[in-house]
Amino acid sequence: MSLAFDLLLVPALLWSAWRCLATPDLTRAVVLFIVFGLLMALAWARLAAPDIALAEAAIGAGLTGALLLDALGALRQRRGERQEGA
Amino acid sequence: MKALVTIAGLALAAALIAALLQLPPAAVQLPAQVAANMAQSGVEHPVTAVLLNFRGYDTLLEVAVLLLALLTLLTLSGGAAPAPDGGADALLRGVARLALPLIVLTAGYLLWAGAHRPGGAFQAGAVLAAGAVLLQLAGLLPAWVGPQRLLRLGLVLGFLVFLGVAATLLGGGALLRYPPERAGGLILLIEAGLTLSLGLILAGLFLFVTGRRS
Amino acid sequence: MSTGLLYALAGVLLFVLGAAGVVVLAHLLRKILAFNVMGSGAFLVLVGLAQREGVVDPVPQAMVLTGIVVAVAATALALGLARALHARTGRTGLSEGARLD
Amino acid sequence: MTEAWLDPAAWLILLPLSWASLTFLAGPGRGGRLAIAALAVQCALALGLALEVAATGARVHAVGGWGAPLGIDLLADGLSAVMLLLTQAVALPIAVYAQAYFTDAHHRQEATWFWPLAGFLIAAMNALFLSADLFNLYVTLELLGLAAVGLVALGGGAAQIAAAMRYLLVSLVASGAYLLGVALIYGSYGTVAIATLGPLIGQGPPLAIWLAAGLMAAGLAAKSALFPFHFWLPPAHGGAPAPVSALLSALVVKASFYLVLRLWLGPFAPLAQTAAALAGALGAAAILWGSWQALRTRHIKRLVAWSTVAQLGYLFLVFPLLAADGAALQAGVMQAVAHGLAKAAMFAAAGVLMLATGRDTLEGLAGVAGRVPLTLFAFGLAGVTIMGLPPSGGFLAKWLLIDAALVSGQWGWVVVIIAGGLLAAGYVFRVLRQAFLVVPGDTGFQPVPRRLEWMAFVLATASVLLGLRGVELMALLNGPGDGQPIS
Amino acid sequence: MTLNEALPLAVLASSLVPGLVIFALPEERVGWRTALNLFGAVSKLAFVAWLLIGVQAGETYGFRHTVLPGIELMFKADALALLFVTLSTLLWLFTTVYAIGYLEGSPHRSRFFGFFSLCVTSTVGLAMAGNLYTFFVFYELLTLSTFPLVVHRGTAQAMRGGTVYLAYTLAGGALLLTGIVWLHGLIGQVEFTHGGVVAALGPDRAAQLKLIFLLLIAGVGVKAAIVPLHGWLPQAMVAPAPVSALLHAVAVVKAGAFGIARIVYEVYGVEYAQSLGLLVPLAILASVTIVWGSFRALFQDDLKKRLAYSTVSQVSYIALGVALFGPVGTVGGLAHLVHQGIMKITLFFCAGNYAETLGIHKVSEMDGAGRRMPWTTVAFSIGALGMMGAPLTAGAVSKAWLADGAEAAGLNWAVWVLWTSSLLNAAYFLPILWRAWVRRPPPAWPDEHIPARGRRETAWLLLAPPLITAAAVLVAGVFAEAPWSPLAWARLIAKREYLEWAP
Repeated sequence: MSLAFDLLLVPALLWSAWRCLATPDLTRAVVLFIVFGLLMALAWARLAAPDIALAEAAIGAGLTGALLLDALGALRQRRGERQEGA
Repeated sequence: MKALVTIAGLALAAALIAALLQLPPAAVQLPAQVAANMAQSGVEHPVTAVLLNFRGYDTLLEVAVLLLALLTLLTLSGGAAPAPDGGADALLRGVARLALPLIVLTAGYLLWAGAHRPGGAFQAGAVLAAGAVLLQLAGLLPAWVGPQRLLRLGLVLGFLVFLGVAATLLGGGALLRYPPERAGGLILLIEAGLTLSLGLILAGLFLFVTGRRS
Repeated sequence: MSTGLLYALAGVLLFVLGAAGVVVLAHLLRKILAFNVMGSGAFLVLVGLAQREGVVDPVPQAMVLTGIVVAVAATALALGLARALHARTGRTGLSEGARLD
Repeated sequence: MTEAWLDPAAWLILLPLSWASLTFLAGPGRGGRLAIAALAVQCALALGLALEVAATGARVHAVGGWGAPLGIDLLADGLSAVMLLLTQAVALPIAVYAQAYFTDAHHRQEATWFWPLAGFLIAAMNALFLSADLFNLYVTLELLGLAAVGLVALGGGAAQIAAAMRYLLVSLVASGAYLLGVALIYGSYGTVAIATLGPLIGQGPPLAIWLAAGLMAAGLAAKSALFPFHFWLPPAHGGAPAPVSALLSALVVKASFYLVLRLWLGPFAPLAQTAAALAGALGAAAILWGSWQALRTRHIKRLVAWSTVAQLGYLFLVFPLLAADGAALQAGVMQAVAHGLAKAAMFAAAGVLMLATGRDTLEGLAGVAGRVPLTLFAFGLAGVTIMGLPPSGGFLAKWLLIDAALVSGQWGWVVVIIAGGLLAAGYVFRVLRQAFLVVPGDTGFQPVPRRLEWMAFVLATASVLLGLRGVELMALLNGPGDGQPIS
Repeated sequence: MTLNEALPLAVLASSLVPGLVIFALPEERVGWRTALNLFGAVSKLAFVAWLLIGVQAGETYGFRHTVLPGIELMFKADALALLFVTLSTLLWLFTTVYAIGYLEGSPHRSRFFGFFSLCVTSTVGLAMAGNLYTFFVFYELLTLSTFPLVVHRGTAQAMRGGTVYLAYTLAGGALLLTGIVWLHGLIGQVEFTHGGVVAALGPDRAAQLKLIFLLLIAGVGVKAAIVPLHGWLPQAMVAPAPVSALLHAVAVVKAGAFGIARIVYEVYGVEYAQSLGLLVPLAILASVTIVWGSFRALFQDDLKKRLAYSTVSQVSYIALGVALFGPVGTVGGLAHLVHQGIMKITLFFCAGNYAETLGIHKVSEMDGAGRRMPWTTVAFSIGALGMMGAPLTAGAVSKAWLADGAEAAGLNWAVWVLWTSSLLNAAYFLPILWRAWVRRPPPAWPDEHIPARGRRETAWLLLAPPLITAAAVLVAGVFAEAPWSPLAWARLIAKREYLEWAP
């Protein structure tokens, strides 16, 4: 059972990562990355590493995802609209 | 270029996989040593023991890395005037109000739990950070224009506490050498400081980088 | 093959994929994503390989926790730089960086 | 042996960490005095450590009292003592320089978080030189890299941001490769303590270890801008504020080189031979290409930065020679130290020249000799070391390198070393010649704080005087007992 | 530290310290600067006199300082060293006086005199170097300290000259370094010792040693301006007259010639060098240079250029003397080291006077200069006659000894070389004298900025030095046999280099 789960999870991981880098659409790339992060959390759980799973979910997927989405918005804007240049 | 990288990558991957598949069992078995020394570590959760006791020095430097990232973001944003964006909607504000105590509670729990089961300063800090961000979005937290002294204190407090403990323990023979009987307390002290500071730093990573200063 | 080894192998692939991505992709955001994939790969190898005998090893787990935090710090920094660059030049890549020097 | 709580090794890490965070607390642009005072103490500490090591040999500090492999060990031996001395000795004058530099009107806005960033940078280097644990080294590498990037970005201009971004990406991928190497090593042996690994690798390493060594070496080479990974260095070092460039060029690139050397002589010694020729060849390429670019660029600081690319090449020439002759190690360390001092002096001087002329191009230098003679003298002295002319540390280094090459009958390297010296003379005198030109009329020179000039001069003089007395340094490197270098 | 260790250092410090202080002096402190310069020059002279007496009496002076294990900074003031040291010290004194007058009111004088002092310090250090390492250190220091002097005027032309000078000398230095380190690797520290040190290596290393000899001679040959490595010398003419005087008579070219002497006598040992068959090629090279230099001098209209080519030729007399196996040639060569110095410096002083006073730079402008500036022209004539080897001048003495040396060494063709060169010398010097004394002066001089006042034809600071050195040329010629004459000292050296020889 668990092995079957692994054999599903690993390809899912690789696929999400691949799509995340390969997709032409940036937004989708970021979303896929967050998915990838959550899958990673699962993987950590499978590796009996609940601490990492927590951290990955909270920081890896959560915070990083938020940062990425926000940056996405910023980089979408044309130059000049954000002159304070954060 | 692309082709070159692809070929190199495939070659590397192949080599690595081959290497992993033929790897003999490891000579040193640290888990045993960890288990053997848990009693002296002052905590019951092995990962926390490694994180804050056996390899606590790594963690000390790691906090410095976080501070560093924040510093650089500050140099970039250079304390520019906040961009006033319209007040967040009432619903969000309400949710935030409700969520706030919950968040703090969770953080506290995670912090305390870290001693004997999964959890600890980093997870707790992350939760706090999430809370701070939420409040920001809800416009319930004062603007973070280039951090004022109090905020700066909050940001470095955890690190300074950590440093202070490390330095005082130097007297006991080595950096971060906890006396077993007091290890638990000291680690909790450090974690408490870290939770606060990490929360602020992680929130800062978001709030300063995005320059969203309500 | 043990769970640990399986994920270690996955980690290898992720690492190589990510590394290649950082080099090949032009858009800074994609480079940053790729870097994170690369890092996750390395973490998987670290824990997975150490636990290939099935014994849970807290040491690499603690290391990975440290690593994740470092990675998020680096990501935040990279995003900040990318946005600063964009705010100053309207560019989202380094390819034409030479002209700036 | 001092009491534990006075252990200089520990304080060399704690002190900069503390003043880094305190200067952050103090606020933007504040805390220069604190930093300088602390750095003075650190100099004393580094000296004390060096004396202890010279007297009693390498010392281990088991952090947490656990000891490797469960805990993390700090190791202070001759090599690390030398690097620590160099770091503090360069950092102190540069700090004094920086305080004057950033109070100058042109650069006040760059000052914002210079001091905390510099503090973390120095702390990271001290920690790196002392650490004996591969994963802990990874953390110090990241700390160092991020601090360096932050400092490069201080300028805030588009060019600096782009340079910082490029630098960050290189440094992240590099430490990623290093981390994977660490993962493989831990997987293979179950430990990352250098001391424990040595004997294990000694007995026939598996393929994973070869790959790990390769990945780590590649990552570190990229971090120390070894040709062809040098592309990030000239914009980063050439674009940053002068004191930053000085710290980066003089020290930071050396840190990763030190790590290569450390691993090469230590755990990876059984694998070392295979890559020696490659490292040497890349070093040679760096010498020639870097010098050639320095001969072509129009900008003062670019010229100095390219010269760093070239001078780092000499460091990597050490590896093919190490096998034949232990003196090669002395040559490498002497080169690292001499270049550290000289390059800091050169960037400091370049900063003054740019302040004085208000321009960053070589043409702008015409006639500057009459205005800031002390600075020009400093640049010339530093140039003497860079060219490897006597009496200077650079000369001793070159002498030892040529000696090692001849003894081991590797003629090719001799030719490269000599050619590199002549090319260096070419680009150093490009600057001096321009400065000596007599130009009609006043081209509007700015007055410059004397302290800037003196700091450049002090560093340059040190790099030259090193050539008159290298005995103690070598003794420290070779350790108290046998002549064999500790590794 | 004993007195015998301290004295050589004192000789160095007597110019080094004033030099460094002068750098710090503000431009307008003329009095201080002059005082420091003269104090340094005179005190150095005193120390040297002390050394001379001591060495004559067989005392040995030396100093060692370890730089790295197996590498020492080492000074020893032996007879050969002192020959050169004395020459440089004396001429430095005169040149300083001359330079003070020459540069009156021109900019950057602190820088000039600072490097001037460093330059003589390096020369003296090089003369007293006790091993190849030390020799190289000061050999390069000399290059570095002379560059700012060569480019002192700061004109584009000066920069070109300086660049050529650097290109040659630094490349030469690189060759020298390679040779030295190689030798160092073979036999450890290479100390200068009578009879040489490499002979011990045995015959199987002969080939290597020949190659090293080539490297070393090529290295010092650049500064000695041996054809084809002489290209920089005429270029360096852009330097101010006192600098050219120093470069040509004392510092740079002499350093090269002196280096050849050290290498042949005290590294390889003249007997061993002969047995390796290295001397004859060296002699041939020197002869070619002698003739070629004189020949090129014929066609130079620029006065200083003509003198430069004459230097190329004259310096190789020394190399020839060294290469002539046997003490007689040695005496001739070493005596010429001094004689050429005083003669050539006289000529450059005078050239400087013509330029400064009347703006004369070309031979074709010299018509009647003798009537306007009789004293300068007298001095010039003595120097020129000396160069031709006319009787009663120092030149005659050294050439005579060289000729005997050539016969003694069985190289009769060398005698013919000397004769040809003397004829050529006459061919390019006599026309100058003819123009200066016999031709009528033009209505107006090219650019007269020091008007004649009564009997004084130019500033006395410019006039005194050439007159003194010209007198020295005659004295050294007439009283060559007297004790303490350069010739006598050269004999002393030869006696110590050829242990079995008693003059």
